[in-house]
Amino acid sequence: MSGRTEGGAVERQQERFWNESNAILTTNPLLDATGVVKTYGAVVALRNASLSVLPGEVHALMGANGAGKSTLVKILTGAIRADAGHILIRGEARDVRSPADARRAGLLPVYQEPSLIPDLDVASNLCLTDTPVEAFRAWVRELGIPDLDIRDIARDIPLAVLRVLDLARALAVEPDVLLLDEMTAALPANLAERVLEVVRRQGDSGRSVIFISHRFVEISALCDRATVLRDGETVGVVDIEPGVEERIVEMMLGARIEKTQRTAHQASQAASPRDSRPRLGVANLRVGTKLNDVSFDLANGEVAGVVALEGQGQDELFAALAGSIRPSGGTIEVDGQPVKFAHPADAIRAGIAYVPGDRTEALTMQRSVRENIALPFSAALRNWGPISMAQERSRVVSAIERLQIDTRAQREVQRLSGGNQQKVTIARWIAAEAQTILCFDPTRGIDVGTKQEIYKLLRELADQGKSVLFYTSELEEVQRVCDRVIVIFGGRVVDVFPVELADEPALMRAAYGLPRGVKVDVGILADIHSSPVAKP
Amino acid sequence: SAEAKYTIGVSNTVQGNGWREEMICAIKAQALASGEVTKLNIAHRNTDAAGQLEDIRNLISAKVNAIVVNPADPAGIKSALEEATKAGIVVVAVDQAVTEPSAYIISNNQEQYAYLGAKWLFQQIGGKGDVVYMRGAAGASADSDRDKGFKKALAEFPDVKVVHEVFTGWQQDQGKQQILDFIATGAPFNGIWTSGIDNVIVDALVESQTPLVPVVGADNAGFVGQLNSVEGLVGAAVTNPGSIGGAGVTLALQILNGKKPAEQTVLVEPQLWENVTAEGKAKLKSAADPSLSPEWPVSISIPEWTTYTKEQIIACKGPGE
Amino acid sequence: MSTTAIQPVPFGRRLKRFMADRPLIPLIILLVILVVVLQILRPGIVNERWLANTIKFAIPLAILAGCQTMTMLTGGIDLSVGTVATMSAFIMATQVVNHDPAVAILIALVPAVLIGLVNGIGVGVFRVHPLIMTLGTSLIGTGCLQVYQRTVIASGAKIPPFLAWLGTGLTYGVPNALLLFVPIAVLIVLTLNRTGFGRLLYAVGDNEGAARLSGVRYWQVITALYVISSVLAGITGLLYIGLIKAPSLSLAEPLVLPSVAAAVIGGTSIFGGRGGYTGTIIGALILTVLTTLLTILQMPEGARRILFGLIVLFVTAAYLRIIEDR
Amino acid sequence: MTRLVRRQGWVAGLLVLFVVLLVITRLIQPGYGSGDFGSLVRAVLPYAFAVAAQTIVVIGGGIDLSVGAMMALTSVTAASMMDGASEEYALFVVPFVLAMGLVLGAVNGMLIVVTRVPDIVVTLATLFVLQGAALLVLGAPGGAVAEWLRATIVGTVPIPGLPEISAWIPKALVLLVVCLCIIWIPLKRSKLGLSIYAIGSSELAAFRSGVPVARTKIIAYALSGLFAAMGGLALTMSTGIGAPIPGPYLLASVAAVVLGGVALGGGKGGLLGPIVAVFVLRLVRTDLTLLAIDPNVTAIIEGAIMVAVVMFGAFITMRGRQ
Ligand SMILES: Nc1ncnc2c1ncn2[C@@H]1O[C@H](COP(=O)(O)OP(=O)(O)OP(=O)(O)O)[C@@H](O)[C@H]1O
Ligand SMILES: Nc1ncnc2c1ncn2[C@@H]1O[C@H](COP(=O)(O)OP(=O)(O)OP(=O)(O)O)[C@@H](O)[C@H]1O
Ligand SMILES: [Mg+2]
Ligand SMILES: [Mg+2]
Repeated sequence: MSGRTEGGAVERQQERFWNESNAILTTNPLLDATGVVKTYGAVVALRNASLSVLPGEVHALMGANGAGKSTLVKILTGAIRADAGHILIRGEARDVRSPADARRAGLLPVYQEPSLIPDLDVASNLCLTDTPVEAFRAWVRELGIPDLDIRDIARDIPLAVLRVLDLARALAVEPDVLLLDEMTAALPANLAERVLEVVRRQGDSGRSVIFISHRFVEISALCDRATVLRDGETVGVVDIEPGVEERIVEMMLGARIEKTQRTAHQASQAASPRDSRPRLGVANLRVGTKLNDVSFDLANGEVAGVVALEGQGQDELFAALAGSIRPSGGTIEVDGQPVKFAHPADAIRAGIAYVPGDRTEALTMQRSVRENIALPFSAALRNWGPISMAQERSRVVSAIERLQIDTRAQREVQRLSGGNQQKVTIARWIAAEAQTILCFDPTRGIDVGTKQEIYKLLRELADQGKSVLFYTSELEEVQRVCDRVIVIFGGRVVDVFPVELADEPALMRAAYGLPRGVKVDVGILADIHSSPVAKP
Repeated sequence: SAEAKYTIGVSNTVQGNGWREEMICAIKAQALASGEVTKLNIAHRNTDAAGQLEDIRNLISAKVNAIVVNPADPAGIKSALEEATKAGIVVVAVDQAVTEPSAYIISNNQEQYAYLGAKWLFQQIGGKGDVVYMRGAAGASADSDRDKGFKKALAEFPDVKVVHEVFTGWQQDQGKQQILDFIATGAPFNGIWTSGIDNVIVDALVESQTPLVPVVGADNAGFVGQLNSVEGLVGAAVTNPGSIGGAGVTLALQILNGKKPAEQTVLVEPQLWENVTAEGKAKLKSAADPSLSPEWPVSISIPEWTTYTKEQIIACKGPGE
Repeated sequence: MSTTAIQPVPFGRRLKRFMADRPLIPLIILLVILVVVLQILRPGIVNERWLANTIKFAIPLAILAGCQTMTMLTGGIDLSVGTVATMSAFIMATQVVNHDPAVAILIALVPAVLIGLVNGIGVGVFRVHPLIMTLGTSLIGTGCLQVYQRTVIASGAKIPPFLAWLGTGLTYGVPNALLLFVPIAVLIVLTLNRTGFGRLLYAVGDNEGAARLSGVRYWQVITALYVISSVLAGITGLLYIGLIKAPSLSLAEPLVLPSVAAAVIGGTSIFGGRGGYTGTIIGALILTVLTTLLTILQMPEGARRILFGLIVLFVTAAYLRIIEDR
Repeated sequence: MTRLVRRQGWVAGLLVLFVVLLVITRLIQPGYGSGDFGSLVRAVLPYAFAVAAQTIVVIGGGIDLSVGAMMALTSVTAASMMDGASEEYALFVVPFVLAMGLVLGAVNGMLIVVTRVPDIVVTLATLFVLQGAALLVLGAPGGAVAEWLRATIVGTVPIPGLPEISAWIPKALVLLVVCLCIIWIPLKRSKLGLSIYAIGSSELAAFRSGVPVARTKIIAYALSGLFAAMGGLALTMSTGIGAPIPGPYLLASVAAVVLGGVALGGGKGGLLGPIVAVFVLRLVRTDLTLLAIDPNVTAIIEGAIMVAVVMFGAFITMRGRQ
């Protein structure tokens, strides 16, 4: 990974590093938390966490899923109370009792889950938090959403946009410390770029940002220092400099590090044995006004990637294939037989499972991990009778093991960390042995270690002869998982790349609807995106 | 009889209770039997005084000739009754009095009902002892009228003590649970006075194999049957005819036809049928009607006031049905 | 990633956690406290006969509360149970005059099934809010019952002896009603915990969208649920008429609110997805004991009601405090 | 435009339904006129306040089962205080009773916040407590009301020169509109109002947005208590007495809230819809009486209409989604 940071970026970071180092000598921390402890019953979320943020610093908070990052953010911003610990803001001890309190102290969070009031329109949401509307509008435009109507009800706004609005709302009050919990996880590449740019400027203008992300590219492009949590404990603070990723990963995961970086070369080899008959045949599929004309095939033993910017019809494509909404035209064939899905149950019967991007759509939050995973088994009328507990347990346990789900808080899924929740949504279909899995951004908010596992898992599934349709907002994943990439723009398939050709610049161009070979500036990550592995 | 020419409105605020259902059927049967009523407009639902105001005003809007009303409260519906009289509508209150002076009243005497039964009970237990006092619904005006009568009788028997006072809410299941709970305490008692939730009380005594004590209830078919048949049961039924509704219709028609009664208020005095004396037994025998729904009072007609047959009230059909 | 806490947990915390994992225990403790209070206020009342009475009256409430528990798990409520129970009781008592008891019972359960079906289709297919749907069908049912009542005024009513035996009888001091209740309770508990249908109730109540994505057809679950609820209510009506032995047009109506309360006291959330039947049974017992307690206390009716309200609030609050492990 | 239709469509539909029902009423009873409309409004009065009380807590994500009991208690309190007292004394009684509603409502809210027991249980408990208190105040219906108070809902508001129009403006309607607007409009425009919607929509998100959840909830219940007290006064004003047994206002209020397009669960809807729904429901009752429908069948019809309207609404939203 270290090799991927090149030229300008390195220099820029070096420069900033030295600047900050001077600052370290002269400035007191803006925010200083030590010895923070939080337990939920038997689950220890934070054992001994500390975090110190300097003025003008973009500070990464890193850790595996369930390490306690979100918990720390919630404590710092008064959303929950710590069991123990000291928090100093500008050198003064301060008891942050509520988010409103934190606001007054200049701490503004963007939590991992959207925090706009779902039934109010955006304008009312702003009014509720005393956010200046003009500043908010300016930030929203800045963040790449030109056509927001602030009278839209929050519930009707897509998740990615909601996240951006959450950020804009925080920025509009010019906070001293901005806390971003996996801000970019649900964003498509184009929006993520904008966010990163804005965050960096925030740091440059002397404000601090606490930045949580599982994406190393973002960390190295943006952050000055990183605090690493493991199992609720701060295990180190490091300066971000080239080559530090390895160290961070080691600190984060302890011994659990395993490198499964797949090269495009391996990928093309793995993609060899394919059925001649497609598993899934989609022809001229249309859904409302969003999806206009999409045709492609998906073979058994194949992982096909889908790449698109926000709102290009990919949501509708997945929902239609999953039987969740009805297409307005076109055909879907499964194993050569035309099918019409009126309900997800129909798709599931045809062996097609859907993992939505938003885990709250897929999980019954108050139920146990076990019940969540076993849910599809009870769905059909004929399975309403007694459950064979032993059979269920073995199936569930093996799925849990395969995905290494942290089951400390398994009695209620809502108590799992975000990343572990995400894993449960996939585990369900592994247990159900679905033939085709439609994964919509399955690695959203998942830590590096687990990401590798999921890539491996998807490959394994393909090797077992299953087929996977894989939408991702992280373009680098395409190289690691897919055999083929379908690029959608404006509700149409604009290009299909074999994986060898699917480097990030090429995908970006295609995703913007540009023909192959046209260069486009896509923001601060452009240089990092140009992967050294495969250049056209 | 005369040709049918009147429309009569009815307002009642308790639904699903045998007594009130009988009252409605009596109204229908009497309207039909009189031959003078073309149509009945019946507002019959569970509501309060304010709801009854609404119903009465709706009846005024419907331009009925007379309104027979079983008041939710004597004073609470005064304004609407006044409006009705002003609109030229004859108003007859049944079962309970109303405070509106222009209204005619043909009523069961609730105070007397309680007094009569309580007095008999206290005499029956020899003028001293412990009685269980099972009232109706807390806060209902009929209940507080009956309470007056009960207290009056109690004052006459200084050695009688109320050991247990509860509100059944005029609900069979609650009455039964309450008496069983009380029996379980093992506290001794010599008699039970009930406000019409009677047959379940006898049932409870029999079931729990408690020695039977004198029980006073209303003339509901179920209880009257028990007085006749339950071995060793001493008790009395006090009449509280639901057929008063039919009498109300008769009175309304008389007034419409220009035959105003001398008095604004006509009270139907309750009778007491006990199963101790031969005479009482005979009365109970003749009144008993096992074919009737057990919650229905057996006094399905009031001499001189109702002219329908038993078949007619049981058919429960009004004019035009 | 370990499951043990860092330092030894103090005994109080451990006890709380123990209770939190077994919410039934604190609930039972609260019930026992009430019984003890009753015994102190009226020494000698807690005897075999009282116990039998309490159980007899708690059972119909507990079954109706079972209907509420199941519907509440899906985020619904069934306010028609009172009407359904009353209907089946009244219809059975009047039909048995002319028919064989078995036939009369079957006839009596027909409206129960119908109302359940209508409720289920309204809620499951047309997405009417359960509160409105069941309130509406309850009004409709009441109206129909009154119309029906008029046709049977003269036919009289009878309680088949075996229902009276079931409702009021004791065998060696144990209420016969348990013969009906125990299987029903076991069935409900097993259904909720060990069957696919039970799982779906929780799932649908917790997150309907997620259940749908897992292939669950909402309308099927809901329709089946409301039919089951209605049939249980019908059976309760038959049992209740055996206990009260007086068919009336409002026989089981007073049980509706308490049935909701019993389920909620027993730890079932009205927002769905959370709860169980065992807690509900204790909840029904608590309410029944409380009713007795207040009947026995000699005080003005107003004061009784105030006390009732305060105790219900206190019990629920105490229970939540105990099982909350935060 | 589409947004307006989407947000206010249901209320507009209800208004249309109300007008249609008025026309039907005129057809059934050609003489149905302004006086009868006045009766309708007077019948609506207590229901409307009960529904307002319910609406505000439902929007805030709760439910108030104690509405009817609160009305009974405030009504008997007012009636027994005014019994035998001078006309002027009522000037003191009215604010006293309103304050009582406000305080008792706030107590409801505080109990919910402090005990963390679900709203439905707390208000069920207070239902019994308030009912008991009402019985202690008045053991049986009774009391009295000041004449001037009674007169505020009788008759019409004279508009000089326009007798025809003024005949259609009953005082009760003016009273209702004034009482509701004086609280609702400033509330709806304030941050407090938004906060109530916010806690109803998502308590967690509201808390994270800096809304003082506990305080907002208490205020919502306090206002509910205030509306219920108005309902109690309305009962006393129309009947002239206080009755300790609560009328059928609890279920009616919940039904009208749902009919009025307020989602049980919170965060959505307004006050106008439920109020119009109350008018519709009362007018249906009037029509059933005018038609002299068999009383046992009216229960069936009322239930069926309630279900049908909500089903229709559900059907429309389903169509709208497709
Ligand atoms: N309400 C709760 N009840 C019980 N356990 C909880 C609760 N909230 C969090 N936890 C536990 O605390 C631990 C830390 O969770 P947290 O959400 O802070 O993780 P995270 O570092 O943000 O992970 P991710 O990267 O997956 O978001 C996890 O083990 C989680 O299961
Ligand atoms: N695969 C299995 N191997 C061994 N024992 C099992 C297995 N599955 C279930 N059991 C046993 O069966 C019983 C049921 O346990 P399970 O954990 O499935 O119950 P449950 O449905 O989760 O309900 P609860 O835990 O609330 O009682 C337990 O005694 C459990 O140990
Ligand atoms: Mg997190
Ligand atoms: Mg998390």
